[in-house]
Amino acid sequence: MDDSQQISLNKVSVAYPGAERNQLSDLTIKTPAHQIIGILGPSNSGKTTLCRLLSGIIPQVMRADVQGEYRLGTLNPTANWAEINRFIGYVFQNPADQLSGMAETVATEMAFSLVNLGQSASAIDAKVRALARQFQLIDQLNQNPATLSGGQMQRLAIACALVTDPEVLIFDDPTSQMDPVGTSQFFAWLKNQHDKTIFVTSTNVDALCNTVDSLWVLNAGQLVASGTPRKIFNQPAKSELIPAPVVFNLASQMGWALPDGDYPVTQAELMEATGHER
Amino acid sequence: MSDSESSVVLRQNWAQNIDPVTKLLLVACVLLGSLLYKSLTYSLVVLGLSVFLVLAARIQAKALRLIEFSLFLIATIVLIQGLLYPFNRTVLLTVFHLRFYKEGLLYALMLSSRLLSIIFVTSFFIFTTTITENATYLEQIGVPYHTVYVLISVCYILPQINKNMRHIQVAQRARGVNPQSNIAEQVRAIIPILVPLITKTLMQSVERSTALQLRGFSNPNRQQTEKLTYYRAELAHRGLILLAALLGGWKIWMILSKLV
Amino acid sequence: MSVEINQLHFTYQNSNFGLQIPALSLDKGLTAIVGQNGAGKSTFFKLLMGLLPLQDGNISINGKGSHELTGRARLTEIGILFQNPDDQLFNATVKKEVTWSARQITRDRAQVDQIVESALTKVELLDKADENPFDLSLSDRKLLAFATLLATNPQTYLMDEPMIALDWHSQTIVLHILKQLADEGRQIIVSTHDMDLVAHSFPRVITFDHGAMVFDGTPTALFGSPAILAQAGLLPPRIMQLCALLGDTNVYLTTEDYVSKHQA
Amino acid sequence: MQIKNTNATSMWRFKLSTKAMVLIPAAVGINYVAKAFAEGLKLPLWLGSLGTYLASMLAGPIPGAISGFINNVIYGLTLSPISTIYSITSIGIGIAVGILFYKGWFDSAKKVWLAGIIIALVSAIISTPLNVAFYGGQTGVVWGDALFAVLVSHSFPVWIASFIDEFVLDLLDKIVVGYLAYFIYKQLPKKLIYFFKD
Repeated sequence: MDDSQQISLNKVSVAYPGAERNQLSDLTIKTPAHQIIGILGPSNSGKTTLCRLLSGIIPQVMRADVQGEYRLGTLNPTANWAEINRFIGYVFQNPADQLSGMAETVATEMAFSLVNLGQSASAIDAKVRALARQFQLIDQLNQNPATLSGGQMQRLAIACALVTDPEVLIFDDPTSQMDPVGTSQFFAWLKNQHDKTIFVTSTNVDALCNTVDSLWVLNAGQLVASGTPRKIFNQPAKSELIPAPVVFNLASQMGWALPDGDYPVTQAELMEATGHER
Repeated sequence: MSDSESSVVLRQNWAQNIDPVTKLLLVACVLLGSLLYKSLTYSLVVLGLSVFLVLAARIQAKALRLIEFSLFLIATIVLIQGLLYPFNRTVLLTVFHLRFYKEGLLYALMLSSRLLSIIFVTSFFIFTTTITENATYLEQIGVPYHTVYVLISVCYILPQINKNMRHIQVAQRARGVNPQSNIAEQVRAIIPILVPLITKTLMQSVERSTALQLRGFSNPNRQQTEKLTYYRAELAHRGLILLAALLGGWKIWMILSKLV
Repeated sequence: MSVEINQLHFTYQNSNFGLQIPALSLDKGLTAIVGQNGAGKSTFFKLLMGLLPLQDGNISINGKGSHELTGRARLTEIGILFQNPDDQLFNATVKKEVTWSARQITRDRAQVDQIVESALTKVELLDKADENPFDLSLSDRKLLAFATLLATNPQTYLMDEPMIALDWHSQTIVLHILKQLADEGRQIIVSTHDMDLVAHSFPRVITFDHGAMVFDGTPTALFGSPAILAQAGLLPPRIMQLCALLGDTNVYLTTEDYVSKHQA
Repeated sequence: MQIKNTNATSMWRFKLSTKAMVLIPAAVGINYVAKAFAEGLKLPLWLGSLGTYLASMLAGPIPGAISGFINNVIYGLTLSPISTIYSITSIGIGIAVGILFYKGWFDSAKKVWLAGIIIALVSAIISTPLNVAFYGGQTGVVWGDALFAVLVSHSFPVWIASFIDEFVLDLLDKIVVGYLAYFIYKQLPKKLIYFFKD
C-alpha cells in the first residue's frame, strides 16, 4: 500500500496556547485510507482537537503548538489551504454555525463552496440540484436557510460539506441533536459511502460499531485503543471507559460466540453468531 | 438559482434600475454639501430635490417613518436657535414673552432642511435596494469579497443576535432574573443577559470564521456567477464624483477668493 | 405535592402548532416525556415554568396556581434545566455561578456556602470551582447548569434533554442524582430521545405527538404497542430492535431483562 | 488572570485576517443590541460602542476602529441616517480603546474609569465640530441640550457649550461601557481571547 493510501500519525502532540496540559499527546497510528474511522472517548479526551488537526483548522485557523508529523494520504492541508474545500468536507456539531451567514436561499448556501472555486453557473446549478435531491431538500431550494427545521438544517450542513466531492469527510458529533429516526437515517447513509476517508466522532457507541470499519479510542489526549470494533471490545483488558454496545452485552451474557471465539459487536455479526443470517 | 441577466432588465420601479453605488454616492454628495455650505437657499434647493426624489420613487410613507426620529430634535433646534442664536438682532415674534429672532429661526430652518434632505436621500437608497443586490453588485464592480462580507454580513447577524437574546432572556427568567419588570430589575439584568449574549455571539463568529475558511472563503479565484445590470451605472458614478469635486473645489475657491 | 393540569390549550401566533392537554397529574418520582422534535415537549415545559402565557386551562404547581408563582417564590417550587447551558452561564467562575443561584433563595452566608459545596460535589465539579465556565467542555458546562438548579433545589425538576452532549460518566452522575431526588419525594420530569434510558429507569412515560398526549403509562405498555410508537415516530429500546432481527417480537426493557427470561 | 500581550506583535497589523473580518460584524451586532438594551432602560446612556470596545480589546485598534466605522455607516443606512456622520467619532473611540488596552489601562478596575475619561475626551473632541456643523452645537439628547441652552444663554461661545454638552454625556457613557467591556472581557473564555489575538 503506497503512501498515498495511508493515514499516519507519528508522535503527534497538540497544546492550545495558555493550556496547562496537552490536548493531544503522543498519538501514533498508521492505517489505510478510504475507510470509515469512528473516534470515541469521554469529554475533554481530545476528539474535537483531533478533527481540527486532521482538517487543517489547527494550525491554519486556530493557533496551537503542534509536534510530530501527520499525513492524510497525499493531502497536506497547510499547503493548499485556499482550496481546502476541494479535499476536505467538515460537518460541525451545531449545523447553524456552518452557514455562510450571507445566503438568502438554501440553493445559494449550497453553492457557496463552488462559487469560491470559481466554477461556472451551470456546473454549480447542476451539482446543487443533484445534492438537493439526494438530501430531500429539493423543495426547500428557494427557502431562507434560517427557516429550516433542525433535521433539514443538519442535512443542509452535510450537503454543503459534500458539494465539492471531497475525498476526506470529518463529522464532529453530527447526531447529538438528532432524534432517533434521524440518527439511524444518518448512520445508514454513512455506511454506504465508499472510497472516501471518513472520520466521525460520536457518543452513540452502538451506531458507531454498526457503521465504522475501525475505532480510535481516546482518553485524556492519548490513543488508548484502535482497531475493528470486534477487536476492541473482545480485548481481555477492555477498559471500563467505553460502554459496550448492546449486541456485545447480549451475546456475551447469552454465550453466543463467533467461530473464532470472539463475541459479536455489530448486528451482522450477531446474526452470524446466532445462525440467523440466511 | 436566478440565471444571469444579460441586457438591462427594466425592473418595475424606475428607482430599482439605478445601481446601489450611484445611490450611495448621492448620499455622500449631499453629506459633503451640507458639511461645506451654510447658505439657506442651497439647503432649501437640496431639500426640494430630495423630496422630489422620494415622491418620484413612491417611498414617501416609509421615508416619513424615518423622519419621526428627528422631528423632536428639529423642534429643539428651532427653539434653541430661535431664542439664543448668537447673531440674533431683529425680534420676529414673542410667545409667552419669549423673544424669537428672525436670524435664529432662519438658521434653524437651514439646519433642519439639511437634516431632512440627508434623511430623504438616504431613504431613497434604503427602500429601493435589497441586501443581496448590494452584496452582488459590490463584488461585481471589483470590491474584494472579504470587504463585501464584512459590510453585508452585519445585516444577517442582527436577526441571529436578537434570536439569541430572546432565548437568553427566557433562560435567565427561569433562573430568577426578570429583565422586563422595573428599572432596578432591568439594570440588575444587564450582566446576566449581556455576558452570555456576547460570549455566544463571539463564539459563533469563531465557528463561522472556521467554517468560511473550510469552504474556500479565502480562495483568490472566486467567481461570482450572477451579473446584475443597471441603467448607465458607469456614467452616473463619474458624474457624481465630478459633482463632489465641484462642491469641494467651489468651497476652496470661495475661501481663497476671500483671503486674497 | 403534585403538578395538576387540566383543559390546557396553547397555540403559537403564526404557526398551526397547538398543545392540548385535557387532564394530567404528575406526582412524585421519575416521569419521562418522549416524542419527536417539535412534538410539544419544550412548549409543555415552558408553560409549566410560566415562561409562556397561559392562554386557557390551568396549571397548579404543588397547590399554587402556576402564574401566581412569580420570581423568587417559584424557584423553590419548580426549576428547569435547558438543553443548552450556554444561555444561562454568566459568572466569572464555576463557584460564583452556583453561588449566584443559591443567593436567590437565601442570603445566609453559611447556608449559601453549604449549598454550593454540596451541589458542586454531587456533579463532581468541586475541583474546577475557580475555572471560567466557558473554558469547560460542553459536558461540564451542562453539569454546572444542573448544579445551579440543585442549588435552588425545587420541589419539581423539569429536565429538557439532560443527556444530550453529556459523556457516559456524566450521564451516570445525572441519573444517580435524579433517582436520589425522586426517592426524596420530588417530581422529576425528564424529556428525552433515549428510549434505553426510559426503559431502564423510568416507571412512567408520557408520549407527545403533534401537541397531543397520545400515551401515558409504563414503558412496558408503550413498547408493547407498535402502533403508538410508529405514530409518534419513536423506536423501541435497542435490545428490542435486536430481538426483532432475531425474530423475537416480545417486549424487553433491558438486556438483563432478556437474559433472565432466556437463561433457562 | 489578565492576558498580557505576550509576543509583541505590533498592534497596527493591518492585513485583516479572516478572524478580524468575522469579529467586526459580531462587534457591530453587539453595538446594536447594547444600544437597544440602553434605549429600553431610558437612562442617558447610549452603550452603542460596547462592541467596538470589545473588538479593539480582542484584536487591536484597527479592527476596533473599522467595526466602529461600519457600525455607524450601517446604522445610518438602515435606521437613523444622521449617524453616518458620527462614524468618524467611532473610529476615534476604536483606536483610543485599542491603544489604552495595549498599554494596560484595562488591567485593573481602578484604571478603567481613567481610560473612560480619556475615551470620552477623544469622543467629545471629534464629535463637537460635527455637532456644530449639523445640529448647531446640540447632541440630540435632551439632558445635554438643556445644559447647552443654559450655557449659551449665559453667553458661552457655541463651541465651548457644545463641547461641554457632548463631554458630559460621553463621560457617563464611556465609563459605564468601559466597565461593562472590562467585566465582560475578563469573563471571556481563554480560547476566544487567544483565537483573536494573533
